[in-house]
Amino acid sequence: MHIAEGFLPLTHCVVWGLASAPFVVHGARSVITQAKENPESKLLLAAAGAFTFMMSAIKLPSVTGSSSHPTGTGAGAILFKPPVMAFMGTVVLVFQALLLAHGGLTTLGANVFSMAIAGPWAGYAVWVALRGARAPMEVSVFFAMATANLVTYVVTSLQLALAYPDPDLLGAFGKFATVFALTQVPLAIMEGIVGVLLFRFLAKV
Amino acid sequence: MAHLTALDDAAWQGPWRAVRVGEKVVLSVGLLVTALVSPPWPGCVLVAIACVALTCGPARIPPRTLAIAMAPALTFLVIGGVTVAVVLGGTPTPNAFFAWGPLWADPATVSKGVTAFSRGVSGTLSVMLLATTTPMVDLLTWLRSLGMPSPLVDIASLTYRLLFVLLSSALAIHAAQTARLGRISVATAASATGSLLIRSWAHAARLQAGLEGRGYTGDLPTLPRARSASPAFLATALAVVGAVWAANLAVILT
Amino acid sequence: MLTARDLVARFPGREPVLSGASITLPDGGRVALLGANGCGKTTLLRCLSGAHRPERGDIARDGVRLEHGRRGLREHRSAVQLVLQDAADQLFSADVTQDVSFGPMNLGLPVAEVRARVDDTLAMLGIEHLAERATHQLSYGEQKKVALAGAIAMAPSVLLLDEPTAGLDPEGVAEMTAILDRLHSDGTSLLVATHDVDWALAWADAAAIVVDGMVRQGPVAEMLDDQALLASARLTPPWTLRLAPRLGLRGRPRTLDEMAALIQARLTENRTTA
Amino acid sequence: MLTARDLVARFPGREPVLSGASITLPDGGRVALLGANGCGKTTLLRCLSGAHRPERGDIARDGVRLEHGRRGLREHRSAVQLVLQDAADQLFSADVTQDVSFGPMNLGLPVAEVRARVDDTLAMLGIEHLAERATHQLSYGEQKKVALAGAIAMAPSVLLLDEPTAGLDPEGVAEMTAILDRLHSDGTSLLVATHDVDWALAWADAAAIVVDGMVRQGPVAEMLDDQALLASARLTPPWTLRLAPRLGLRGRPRTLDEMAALIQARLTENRTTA
Repeated sequence: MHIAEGFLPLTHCVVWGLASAPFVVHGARSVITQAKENPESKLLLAAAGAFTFMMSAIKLPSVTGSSSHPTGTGAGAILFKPPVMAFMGTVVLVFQALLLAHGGLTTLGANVFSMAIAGPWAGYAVWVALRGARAPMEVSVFFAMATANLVTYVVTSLQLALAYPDPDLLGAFGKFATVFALTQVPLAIMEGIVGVLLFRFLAKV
Repeated sequence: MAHLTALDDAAWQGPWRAVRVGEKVVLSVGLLVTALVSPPWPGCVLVAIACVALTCGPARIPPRTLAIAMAPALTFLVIGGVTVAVVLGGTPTPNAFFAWGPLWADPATVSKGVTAFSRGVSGTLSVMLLATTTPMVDLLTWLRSLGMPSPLVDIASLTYRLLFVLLSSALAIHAAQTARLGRISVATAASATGSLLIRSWAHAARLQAGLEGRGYTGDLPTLPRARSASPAFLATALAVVGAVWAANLAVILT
Repeated sequence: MLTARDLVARFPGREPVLSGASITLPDGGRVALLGANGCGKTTLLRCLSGAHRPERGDIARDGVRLEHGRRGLREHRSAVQLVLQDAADQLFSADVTQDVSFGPMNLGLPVAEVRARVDDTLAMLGIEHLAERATHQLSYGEQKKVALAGAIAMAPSVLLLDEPTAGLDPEGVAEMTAILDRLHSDGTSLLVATHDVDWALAWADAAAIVVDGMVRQGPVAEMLDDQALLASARLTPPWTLRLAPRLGLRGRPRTLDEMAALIQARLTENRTTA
Repeated sequence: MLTARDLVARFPGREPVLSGASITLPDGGRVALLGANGCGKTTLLRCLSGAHRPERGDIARDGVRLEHGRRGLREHRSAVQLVLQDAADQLFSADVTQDVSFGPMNLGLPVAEVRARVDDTLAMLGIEHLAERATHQLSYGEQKKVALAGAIAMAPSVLLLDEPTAGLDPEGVAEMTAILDRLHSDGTSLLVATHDVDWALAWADAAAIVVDGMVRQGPVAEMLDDQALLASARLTPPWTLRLAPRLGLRGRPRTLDEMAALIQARLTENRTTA
């Protein structure tokens, strides 16, 4: 779920941009270091980015009539670590904004924060915690991916509520969360299952 | 998945590809910022009109392409706009239009919803003006010339290139699954995702080998593209943005 | 019998690739589909398989028109299978057995039967040893066979193949030809797109040539001897049909053996008449 | 002159693909590299280009041994270029001009010269109209030409090509052959891997055949007429060299014209001697 172009007031765009910037710059720095040390990493990162983008072309069973698709940031965080996802997620969001009119440029900061920072970090934290607790790989994957998806959606709802806090922040948050929950919650669960099957697939090959 | 390439196809073909990226960015971002700070009338409406007129007029983008591009954004904007306009909880104001249980709306909230919706539409149209006339490669080359570090531009360029390789794989996987009577399910999505991931790795490895054969040692320098400046384009861009501001001011002052 | 009548097909925003193409694949037929790169061969195959919905025109199997609804497509696909040129794009499961079993499972067959079908198909193609292998580790020729196995396991009555021999070495071509002959003798109708006119002449009964978005169809030797048609299709005749007229020989030799026999006959004839 | 001596090469954890392969590409030579699928043709090309470092054996250009350090490789690659079979593996840039310019830019040439080289190369291949086009929108044949342009723009003295004619229609093959002829007349040495023995016989001076990880090299007509060698390499002789002995003809006709002339001569001879 990305916030469309023009939907956030200018001040919010700036604030979310500033909030995301350190993470993206940090991610970009580590990407540059990796690329210098190892020329192959450029191609691998590009493949990761293209793959994350293409996740939006994978069709899932329809939830609300229209077909939905996974966000893939949870898998990305597990496979490539959150800092890299902060940068690659930004690239993917720019591509989605310009190639698919999905998201936007002024809302980029907000969308990066929810999808490329909050989601991956939360998913990764769950992954590390569950693996640390010796949970089975499949359980860890399921919760990591579902969490990444859900946290993205919760943060987006919060961003919308902050922009349009009627009658108050909590009420607005509940409202936005409810409206988008219809599609997002089943999607998060499905993404968790896809993740489990995906890692099973990868374990085989 | 036709919409996946509709914008990109248009961007490569239109006559505005010959215009300098910086000039198109001035026009597009000028309109975008204008939309974001304007009231629905006249600012947002004028921005929207200007964008559609420019995109389908001089930039010669088929209206159908623009419509395909706008469809998903409009879905979000309609749902989002209505959600902003309708309040959940709190106490309905005396001049509320209706109050159904915890739901209500009054002129102030409806105005917020309409503003968010119209800024969304005109803002998206402003970005589409850039997106339908400028291929990603031109934007990335422009960013490189503005000082964006080369490794980052390289990675973004390679991502763009691999996107289309993977897109054709994704289409083929989908076709192969449906040909053998596969239905869209969590299982087919997972195996499609898995094979796509394997393919993206394999392709990256092959491209790496191909590039090494061409002398790749870490940098991907390519010929910078020279496009001549067009003062007329820039002047028109500023005039269009200026006209919207003038109309805004005129309405506010009266 | 699979027929297409007056198909018009295009990619969004482009000129039509097919503009009134008609083709007939008789039961048990072996038809070679020929034409230059980009002429629309693949699009025609995709239309016939139900993967691409033509803008206009009808596709019919045994006289029943294909409806592009869920049900119509399902029925069509259980009888008509398409094997793409790039096999790698067609394999989407982690291992070979899984991939080949995908279609039969979707047909709703009992597990035991699916297992039997997979085993039979792999055996028929001589690739039992690949059953447990990961799809992405297969060689090019192996991938081609596994992709074909995935289609054959559906037990289709019609098989559409896009360039099944492309990129294979002579031995690989011979193996693929033997597999096609086996399918033919089992009664499967085969429509094979190819660039190899020599192979088409030796193997097919009929040729369908795509020119300017339309299809011209007829007996293979006759079609491949039609200079004007081939020129407009940007094709070159097979070597046997180029050599024979150069030597003033009548007849349309389809293979090296037939060619040799024809020349031998002329040599003997010369000797006796002289 | 580019030579390889006793190359041993393998992929990690596998049997060696090359086990003592030697090959010589003389200056201005046209050598066809033949062999079954998976025999090691591509690996040999990759070794020769410096992309794959052989386990053992030497590669030398004009008598100077290739060192696999950064500098040695850089020098080698400015003279020796490899064009892969699948152009998509080689094209990395979003548009054609950018892609073709990569090699010359990487050589450190001034921008004006790079621009001139790109223009010249595109003109030579007859694809100026593609200069501003998106790589991903090119047809298969166009991609092949652009990948070739990327190599030619480096102005290499040696060009290694993997299956340049594969998947092309007859007109595309003719165009590609004309380009190779042009490069040959400009003095470029060409080593071309191919499955098409007929094409190899008509085009090349010499053939190098990969059998069991080794290379047998010699004049093309002689090599392709060596039944035992071809059988061990799992190859079939060209049709001209299969037809001639069947008719009891001496000589090794390399093209349809030569074949026709040979048979005509025999027919006339028959008439006069009889």
